[in-house]
Amino acid sequence: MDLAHISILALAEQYLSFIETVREKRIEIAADYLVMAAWLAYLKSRLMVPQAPSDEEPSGEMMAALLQFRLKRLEAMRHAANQLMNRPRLGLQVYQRGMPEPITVQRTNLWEASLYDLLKAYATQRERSIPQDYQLFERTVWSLQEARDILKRLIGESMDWVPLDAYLSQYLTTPEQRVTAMASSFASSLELVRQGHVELRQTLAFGPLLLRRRPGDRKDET
Amino acid sequence: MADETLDEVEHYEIAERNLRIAEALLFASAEPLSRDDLATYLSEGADVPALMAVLEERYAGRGVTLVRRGDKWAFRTAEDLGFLLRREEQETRALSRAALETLSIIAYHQPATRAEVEEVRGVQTGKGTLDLLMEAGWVKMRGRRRTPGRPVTYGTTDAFLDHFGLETLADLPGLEELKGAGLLSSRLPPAMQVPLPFDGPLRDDEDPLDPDDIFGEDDTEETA
Amino acid sequence: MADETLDEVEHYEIAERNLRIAEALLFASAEPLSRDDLATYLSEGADVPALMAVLEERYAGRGVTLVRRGDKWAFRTAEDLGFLLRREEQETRALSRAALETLSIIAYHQPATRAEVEEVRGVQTGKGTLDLLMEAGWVKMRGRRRTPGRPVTYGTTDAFLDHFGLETLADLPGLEELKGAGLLSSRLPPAMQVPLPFDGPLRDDEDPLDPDDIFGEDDTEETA
Repeated sequence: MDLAHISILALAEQYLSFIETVREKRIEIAADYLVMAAWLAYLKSRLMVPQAPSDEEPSGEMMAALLQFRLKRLEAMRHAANQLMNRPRLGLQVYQRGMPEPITVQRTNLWEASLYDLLKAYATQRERSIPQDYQLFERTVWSLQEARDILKRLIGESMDWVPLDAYLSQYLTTPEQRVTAMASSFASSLELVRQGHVELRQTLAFGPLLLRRRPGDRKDET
Repeated sequence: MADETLDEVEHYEIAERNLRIAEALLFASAEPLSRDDLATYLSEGADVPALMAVLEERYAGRGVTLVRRGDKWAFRTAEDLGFLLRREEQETRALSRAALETLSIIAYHQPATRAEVEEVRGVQTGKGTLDLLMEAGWVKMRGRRRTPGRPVTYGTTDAFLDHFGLETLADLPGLEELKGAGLLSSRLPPAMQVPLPFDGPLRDDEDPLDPDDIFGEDDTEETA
Repeated sequence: MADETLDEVEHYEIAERNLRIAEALLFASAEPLSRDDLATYLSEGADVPALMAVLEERYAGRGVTLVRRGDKWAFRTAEDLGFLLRREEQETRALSRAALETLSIIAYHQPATRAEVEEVRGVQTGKGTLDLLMEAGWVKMRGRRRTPGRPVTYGTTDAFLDHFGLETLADLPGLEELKGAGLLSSRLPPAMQVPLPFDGPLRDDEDPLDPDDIFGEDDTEETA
């Protein structure tokens, strides 16, 4: 069938009557068929009614030519598909090696990770383990009495000058503790000095605060 | 003089060794191998295409021949022996007409979007059809057309060339006639410049695929 | 005379054709082929062993050779090129998140048992992860914790320090440094501590590994 020579009008008539018979048999008609039918019905009307000069729609002839082109192109694609399928195809007429000898690659992995990755992984996990629900911020504060007791226990019997930091070092692990321990124990130490239990000395500005039991002070005295 | 001869001998030996290695690798593999696949095993700076030309000549007319498939090479049984070797039991599942048409439209009009395939076919193409062609390994998603909706563009694969025994897309049957008749164009009247099927890198009007495309194969944007 | 020559030519052509067919058959076959397998496709009365002898000679010294397997024939890659098909490759791969996490916990909390690692991670640690870290040479089994079940304790190796550019474990940043680097947020519970890792000799609560541990790496006792 040479599509170039078929009468578009006849084709439209034929198709529309086909759709009509199918519809009578109450068969489900695919949307595509209906679209085609509608399009052909429109084309038929364009072909039958002469083109008005003011009409901006494409002429019936142009639409017919376009339809013809599209049918020809589709036919060409169908023909091409046939030609493709008739070629000597792999696994049908042409064969690949039946006993391939695959290249086996022995892979040894060199693992790669940076210190940053490692630390990030650790920090992320530690943070993840912190309970997410809101907690009242608990302030760890040393009361003056607490500081005084600890200070006295730390100083003990020592008669040597010792920096306050050294005494407190075991309490200074977290920054919050450091601040409160320093503040409270410094205040307490001043109180202890006033009561005559300890001596306090600082040899230079911002130097370490040195602390010792005051000679002659009895330990059990408070 | 003696040195020259020695050089020649050495050169010849290296070439022969490369040929043996390439021969072994191509023979061992069921799939076509690229220049890079081969070069890894050959002597430094080996001229792969030249070696392939020698091999092709050596195997010309034999029962097994060296063929080029896109940028790759493979040993395949000679085409003319097909009728003899045809295996009865290997009855491939016949492709549906829809799949056949879609395949040829993509082959001849690539890169093509689904909408373009549908335009040529005149009917909607089910997603299943494209999936089937991709599963067969003949069609792949290339990129996204730089037009509203950014539809996915499809093209054929090296496996397509291999399966249909084509060296390049230029060997597609009837390509010249189709081009001459303007049937590769999407418009009427045939455009002045008739596009040819193209399976090279992305075109000017194509974007690379989105990262999601590789996993999802979701092309809802075309229907949206 | 003329007839004789014609006969010879014809004979030669038939033989060549048989060779081509045998070549293609042997190439395409998934297993070695016997005389009968081949004869089916060859000209009536073809001398299969003679044909095989010709083929064998033609392929002698090539990358592919015809070999006899019992009373069957097959093409195989030349034996001296077998190394091509068995390649060793070193691949650099990034450590998975699970492995990184496990490694970092072992680094900080060592000596640590698997249960202790899991406690920090909040998820189970596959045996594969620990195996991988040991294979990488970064983690080793130190001993067994002197607690019920005697779980294996893990620690880091010198290779670990080497890879991460640490002189000693003490170079692992502490809490303040982690915060300073922005790795830990500053809003942390005050009780949070970063332990001081220990990679010295066995601790008081550690026993040496059992003799079996070195071979078996069996730590079922942890799950028991």
